[in-house]
Amino acid sequence: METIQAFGEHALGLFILIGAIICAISTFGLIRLPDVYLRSHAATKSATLGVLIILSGSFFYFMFYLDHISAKILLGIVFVFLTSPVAGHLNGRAAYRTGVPLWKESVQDELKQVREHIREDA
Amino acid sequence: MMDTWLILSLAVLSLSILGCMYRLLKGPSISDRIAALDTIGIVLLAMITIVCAWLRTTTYMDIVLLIGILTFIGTIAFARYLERGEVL
Amino acid sequence: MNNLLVLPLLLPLCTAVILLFLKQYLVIQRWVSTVSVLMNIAIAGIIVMQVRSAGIHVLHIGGWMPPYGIVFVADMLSALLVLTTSVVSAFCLFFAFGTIGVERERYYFYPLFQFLLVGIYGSFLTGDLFNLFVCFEVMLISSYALIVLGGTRRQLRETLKYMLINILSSSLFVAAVAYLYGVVGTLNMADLSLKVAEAGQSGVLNVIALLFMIVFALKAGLFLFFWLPGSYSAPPSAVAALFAALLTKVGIYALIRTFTLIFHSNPEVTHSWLMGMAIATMILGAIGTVAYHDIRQIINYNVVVSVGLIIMGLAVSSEEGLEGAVFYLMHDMLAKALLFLLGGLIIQVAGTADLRQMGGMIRRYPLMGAMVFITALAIAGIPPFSGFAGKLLLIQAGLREGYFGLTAVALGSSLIVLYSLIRIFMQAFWGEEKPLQEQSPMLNRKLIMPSVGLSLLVIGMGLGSEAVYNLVADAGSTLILPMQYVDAVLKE
Amino acid sequence: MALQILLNFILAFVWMFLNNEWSVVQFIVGFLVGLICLMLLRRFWTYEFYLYRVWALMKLFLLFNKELLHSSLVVLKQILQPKLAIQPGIFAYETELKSDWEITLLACLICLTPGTLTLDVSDDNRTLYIHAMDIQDADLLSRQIKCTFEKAIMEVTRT
Amino acid sequence: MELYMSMSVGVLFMVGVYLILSKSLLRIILGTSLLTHGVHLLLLTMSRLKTGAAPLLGEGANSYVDPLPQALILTSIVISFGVTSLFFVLAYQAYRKLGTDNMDLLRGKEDE
Amino acid sequence: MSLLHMAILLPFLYAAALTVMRKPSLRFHTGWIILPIPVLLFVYFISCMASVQAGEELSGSIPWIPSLNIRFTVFLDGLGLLFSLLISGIGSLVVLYSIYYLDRKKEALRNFYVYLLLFMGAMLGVVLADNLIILYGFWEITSISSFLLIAFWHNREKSRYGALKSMLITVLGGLAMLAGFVLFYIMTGTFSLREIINNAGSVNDHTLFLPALVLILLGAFTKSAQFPFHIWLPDAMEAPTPVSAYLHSATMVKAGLYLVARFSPVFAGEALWFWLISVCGIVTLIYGSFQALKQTDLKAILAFSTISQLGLIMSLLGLGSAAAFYTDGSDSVFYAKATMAAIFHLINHAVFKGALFMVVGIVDHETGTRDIRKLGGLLSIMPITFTIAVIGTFSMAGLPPFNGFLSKEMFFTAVLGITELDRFDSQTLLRLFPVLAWVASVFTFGYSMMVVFRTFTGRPQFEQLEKKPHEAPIGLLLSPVVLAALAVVFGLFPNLLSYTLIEPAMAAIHPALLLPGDRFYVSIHMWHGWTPELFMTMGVAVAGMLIYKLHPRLSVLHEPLFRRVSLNLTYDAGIKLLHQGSLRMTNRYMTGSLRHYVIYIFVFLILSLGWGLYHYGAISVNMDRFAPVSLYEIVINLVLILSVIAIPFVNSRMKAIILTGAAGYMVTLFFVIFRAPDLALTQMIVETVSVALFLLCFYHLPKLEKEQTKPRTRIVKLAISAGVGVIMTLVALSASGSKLFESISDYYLRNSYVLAGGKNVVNVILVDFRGFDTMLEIVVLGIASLGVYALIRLNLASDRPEAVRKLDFANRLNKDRLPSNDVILRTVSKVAIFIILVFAVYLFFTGHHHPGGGFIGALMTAAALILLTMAFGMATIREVIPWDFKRLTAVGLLIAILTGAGSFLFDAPFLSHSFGYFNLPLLGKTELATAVLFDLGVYLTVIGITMTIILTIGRDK
Ligand code: NA
Ligand code: NA
Repeated sequence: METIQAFGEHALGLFILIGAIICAISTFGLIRLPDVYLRSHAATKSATLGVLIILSGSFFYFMFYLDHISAKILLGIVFVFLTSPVAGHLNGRAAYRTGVPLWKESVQDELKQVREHIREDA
Repeated sequence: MMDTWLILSLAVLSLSILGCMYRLLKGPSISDRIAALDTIGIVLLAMITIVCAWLRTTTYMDIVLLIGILTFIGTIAFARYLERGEVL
Repeated sequence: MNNLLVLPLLLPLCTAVILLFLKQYLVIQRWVSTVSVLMNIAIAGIIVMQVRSAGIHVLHIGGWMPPYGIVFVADMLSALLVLTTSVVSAFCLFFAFGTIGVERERYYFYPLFQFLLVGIYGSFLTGDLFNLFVCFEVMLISSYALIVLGGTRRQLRETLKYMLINILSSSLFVAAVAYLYGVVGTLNMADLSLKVAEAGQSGVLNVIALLFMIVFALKAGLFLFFWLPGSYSAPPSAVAALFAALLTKVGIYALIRTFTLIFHSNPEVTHSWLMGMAIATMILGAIGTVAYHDIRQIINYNVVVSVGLIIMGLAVSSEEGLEGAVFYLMHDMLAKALLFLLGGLIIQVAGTADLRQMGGMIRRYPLMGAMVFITALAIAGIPPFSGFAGKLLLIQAGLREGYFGLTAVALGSSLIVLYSLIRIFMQAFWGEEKPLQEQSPMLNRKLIMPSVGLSLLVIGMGLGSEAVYNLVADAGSTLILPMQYVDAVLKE
Repeated sequence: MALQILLNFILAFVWMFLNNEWSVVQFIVGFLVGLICLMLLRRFWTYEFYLYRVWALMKLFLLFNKELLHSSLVVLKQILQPKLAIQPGIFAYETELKSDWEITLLACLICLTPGTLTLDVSDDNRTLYIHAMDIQDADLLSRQIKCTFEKAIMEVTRT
Repeated sequence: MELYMSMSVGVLFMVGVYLILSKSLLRIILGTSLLTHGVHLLLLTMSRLKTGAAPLLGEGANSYVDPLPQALILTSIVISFGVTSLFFVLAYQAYRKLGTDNMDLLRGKEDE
Repeated sequence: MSLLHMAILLPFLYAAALTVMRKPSLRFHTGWIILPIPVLLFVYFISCMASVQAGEELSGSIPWIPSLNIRFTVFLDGLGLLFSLLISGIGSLVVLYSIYYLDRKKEALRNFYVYLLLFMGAMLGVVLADNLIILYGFWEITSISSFLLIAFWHNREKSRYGALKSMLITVLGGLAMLAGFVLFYIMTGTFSLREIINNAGSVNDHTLFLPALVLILLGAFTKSAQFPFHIWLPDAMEAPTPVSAYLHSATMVKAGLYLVARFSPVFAGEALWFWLISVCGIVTLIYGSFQALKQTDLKAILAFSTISQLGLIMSLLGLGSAAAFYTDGSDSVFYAKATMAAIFHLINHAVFKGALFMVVGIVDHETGTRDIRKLGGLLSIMPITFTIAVIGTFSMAGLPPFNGFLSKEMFFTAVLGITELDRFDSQTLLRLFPVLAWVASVFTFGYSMMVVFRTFTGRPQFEQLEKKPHEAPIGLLLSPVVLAALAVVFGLFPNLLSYTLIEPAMAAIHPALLLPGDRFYVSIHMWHGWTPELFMTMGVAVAGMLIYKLHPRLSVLHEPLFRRVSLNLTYDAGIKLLHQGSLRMTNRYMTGSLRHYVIYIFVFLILSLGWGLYHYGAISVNMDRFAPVSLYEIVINLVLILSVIAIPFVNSRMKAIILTGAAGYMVTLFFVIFRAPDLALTQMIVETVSVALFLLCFYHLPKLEKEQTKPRTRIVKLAISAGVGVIMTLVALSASGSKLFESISDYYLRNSYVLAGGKNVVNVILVDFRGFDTMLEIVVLGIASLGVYALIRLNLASDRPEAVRKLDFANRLNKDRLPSNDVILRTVSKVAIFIILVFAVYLFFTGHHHPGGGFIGALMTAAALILLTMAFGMATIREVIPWDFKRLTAVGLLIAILTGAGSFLFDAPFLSHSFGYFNLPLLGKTELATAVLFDLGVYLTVIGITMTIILTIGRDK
């Protein structure tokens, strides 16, 4: 029983560490990638994944080892799930609308013509 | 032994906050900074969760949710301000 | 337990909140404000009478015994200042009715006015050091709002400076409270007094005392008065009068309170600093009063001079000196309010604040001229007006304790003050008549009545100095023996 | 559907009332009892049993998790590669989804999966403009989305 | 720990003051907020640091940290928040109307 | 209240009545209703004469501030009577004269008489007061009424100048005198003149005695226009002539003499007293008489003549004080004769100078000029005036048979006598007295002749005059005639005054020389035989005539005495310096620059605290009780320090704000580490909101410029900030190292649950133990929101800004402003809002036992509302929540206040809370506490405030 418990703890610890590492890698992307849209991919979403992993790891740790079902962590997970895409969407849109250019090696931009079209109409 | 994992994770997360700080300060566009800020918020949220596990208390769990909410609202506000020049 | 003590604060607080509901009903706002200030005079009067007959009164707010809860304490000093404040505020309010303008009225002038009073009364009555900070903040933030209300360029500019300096001093205040708490572990002023005395006010406690001195000196305009002349010339005169009469006085009160109650064991340190600052204040203030042709500047520097004069009494720290300080403090609240109201009237009538562009107003406004003249005499301490007894006590104290230089400066500054104010009278009221903005032969009675009332008070307080002095002597004897205060608060 | 859920809740309360015991355990028991009753009589209702929807939702969730994991790995790999071998770009994606909830769900899922980001939505809610990290073949991407997310969403929201 | 905290407080004060001595209103305001942080940390330092659990009696700890400074800091935070908001808005209006954020240009002699 | 009080107060009351009265009708001259007052007073004082002569003393007392030993005590002795008669007598004549002098149609008569009455009452007060403070008070009022009277024609620049000058100098003296009085009070414990005099000699060895003497003399000298304080008197001649006659020759200027006489019993016998008075008097005498010779304006001549005569009397008083050097009766009496001369001349001077002023007034009135170069030959037209002038001037010159002759003779006797004084080594100096006295008398003779002969004889030059001269009307002549007659009468029958006035006055000045019940036997005679004095007088006449004759040719008389430095120039330069110097000095440090002010403040802080730390050896760092440190704490510390230090170096606005925010979040981390969850929560929200507000308010500011500062400035900045940092650190270390007492906080930990029913001690302190702080704290927030609202909404139109900067950030970046489809945001918000709201309510309710509470709950609620507004727009929020958030603030405040005031109903102290456990349906055993109600108030208030601020800022476009 104790071995299982110890193993479980190690597993959870590793799980959490993996989450942290995913976060770290995404941050690396945040530094490395060339334009704001790409960075957005890396950062926001990959980080989200990492954080979700960490949160669930902690949740299970609390549940199994501290005998506490933390509704707040669950709520946190739901909230992050719910909100981070919206944040990413709005930020990307704002970037695009304020004229932040795409990376020079981007291959296509179908939004550009549409917006110009709308502008002419307006 | 759990503590070792947790502290290790904390260290890794601190590194990623540093990375975000770099982007935050560097820019160049405001959207970049907003993205970085958003990421910082989320990583911070994770860190506090880990701290809670480490201290074996749920006292600071409220902060986790709080950071989530603030990050969300903050990002939206900045994005809207950027796009329209006004928030409300 | 005596809930009466919280009423001076509670009444304006409730009034302010009620006024918030009456945004559009200006007439009702005025009436409610009037009733409130009048009631507060009555309450303050009752408090003074009770303190006179039964000694120091204490209220344990929330029923928590000191030093754990917050207490309100009315000794004679507090009671008198509350009374004077209530009177002065009433006159400033009446003056505001006629001058402040519908726009400002609609944008919460009256609630802000009442909130300011909340802070002031709280500062006078609280017996808890941190609560004093909170009350200060209530007062300050109301003053920020009042000073900038209207949003003219001058107001914006000066409020920036005023606010910044006050934010600085508030930070230092909290820092000082922190230090003191770190050393003695309590916040109740009576308890602090006991513990500081027990520790012999040595070492770091003296440094903390100096920090408190700086904090309150900033608020009082003692030596560190640089913010004052600019700020007080920005708002409309009803507000400026309120500020001049009350705000610096709260700082002075805090100085008196802390240095007679908490840091009194080592007077040669703190009090010699205070004395130096008082001298510098009087000299610099007096110089300022004659430097400008702008009425506002002249009267602003007059505020500065009187701060030095009052602190002189504290610095001498004999019973006579403290009595003088308290007496002059009360006088100064009335007289400065009057001076600022009159200054406001002059500026309004002349359409300028520049003395060089005024003249001959005595023909149309003889009553105003007479009041300006009387105010000048009262402020310079000429008998039989209100300033005299206080000044006499201060001089007596200074000479008796052997501070001849200090006394000479005090006397010299009062000559310069007289000169500066008489200059206003001469240049504005005498000489060739110059074009006025207001062409009405008699000023609106609404405008002039508050000044008349205050003038009568200034005269009355002078003639009735004996009655006032009896109260002041009570205050002085409590201040010189802080154990009375401590016993009243801590022993129940 | 909402009616079914509501009824299920009412049944749970009735159960507690009958047992005269107000506790979480009794509530869960009551809820399950009601659920079973509803399931048994599911043909009685004009539209389908709500558990189907719940099941579809679960499927969507699993699908999403799979995609999330998969594309995360892809993106992480890209980041860690010494040389960036990507061709980013924006493409328009026509959706058949109609309601606000559907569109939002789709957009969020697209956002959440690394590699794609909903940049804008057209005013008529029919076109999503998606920024993709690697846009070798825009049509292929569109088809992928259509087959995975859009289908799963439709299973949840439509009969 | 008190040593390090005191040093942090000192640094906060130092930089705060340095910023307040700037010309730009923005720097000045940032300076005040650093000062406020410094003061709050100071208050915290003056309580007995880390001598027990958080002052939540439900946790059932043996000893708790001094709750009073926390309450004071909280009050102070809230108050500075109010003051700061007003100050921001004031600065914003001042800039709009006066056309500069350079405090050296706002000496007030120009329109007298 | 005695009759004496009545006498003093009567003029004041009358003046007050006059002020309040309707404007007196123009049909008769206001003077007529004034005249009865001085006459009545005169009669009253005459009636007192007999009893005073008999050695009785009238007195009375009214308490004013008895606790400070200030009683309105008055007494009438010989000296007082003498002055009272002068005041009321000359006063009557002056009022009579003024009725004809001042035009009832053109002048502001009411003001004139009010001032005159004020003066009269005050002057009576001065000479009758027993209490020094009362004396001082009346003294100042005489200065003030003199100020008002001099500037009666305030349109004239010179009137105002003269008025101000006289007031400054006399008030300066008054203040010195006050200080002297207070010194006496400190020495003797009384303000009563009579007590001080009765105990004369008891304090002579006191260190304060001589300072008091000098200070009191300063008062006397300024008032009596003694050199070098005389400069105000000539300028005071801008006053209407009746005023000059009354105040500036007969009465007010003699107040100084009165003071010296009054204090003689106390100070006589002090060498300093003798020398100061005698020398100052004699210098003034000769200086004044010489200056008088140089004047061309009749009034100016009289002014300098007055100065010199005042000097004469002053020196006589000084010489008379020599009597106190001797205990032996005969020697004493010998020197006391000088005092007798002083008193006699004081009366005489009042009489003839009064007459002369009136004459000059008549000349001025009738010819329109007072310039003797334009006058001449008026004798034929104005014979009566001429006669009066002759009597006056001859009396002034000391010619028999007029009263001036007698007192001048007595003066010579005194100066000759003083040479015999053997008390001092400086015999030479004493021998100078007769010489100077004789020279001055020569000058006096000279200008006296000028006054009368230059005006009335010689070649008439009427064509140079503004109007055609006539003899004055009888009314105008009445008063001078009376005075001239008195000059003759007193000359012929001087002993009329001896018994009635001079003896009692001398008794008051030299009480020590008299045995009880005794009196001075004063007898003044015209003929003493061929004495040295007589020869001196003859010499004066000869030399004086010579001067008069040679006057036009004596060039020295037409040059300024000192070309470069004159006292007037000094005064003017002084005033100018006062203004310019103070302006320059004040402008130097009051720069209006916030930075400078802050520098002053911090330099002061560094100096004083640094001094304190050093001086008290307060730097005692006791690290024993410090908490242990762990690595991660050091890391956080480092991060905090680094991010803070970086702020001044960045030159982008954004970076600076972000770094500051980072510092704030580090502080939050500290709160977590140091077990302060509530603080962490609050700081987190507040920091976020602050950063957001920062960005919102500062985004439109111009690019943060690199501060262009000179290296010197930077070093100063650095030094100051480093100083502050070091000081704050040192104090913190010594404070935490020297904890002297246990903190009171154990009480809260022990009682929070037991007495206040809450487990979150911080929250319990906030809502209960120190709930009052919290109540005021939300008041602060409420005011802030009002302030923000008013600041943004109220812009008085009178102040149109020229440099309004548009918030055109959006235009700058997003030119198209195309509509956007917010479907995603809206849909998600529908869920998120409710999650946040529920969380907010949870935080609110859990606050009493767990981290949270009204403030945090409210901020969360506001966050939800903001999200709502952002997603769905202003219109929606107005629809969803139709109330005014400012009202919500008010409601919240009201709830908090009423919860507190509710304890009034139970007769408990304000803000007393109670709590209890109740069995509620569904919820079971539940704790209900009024503290929660209070917290609800906080909650609502904070929502209202936050929303007000945010919506106000948000709508400001
Ligand atoms: Na003028
Ligand atoms: Na003028």
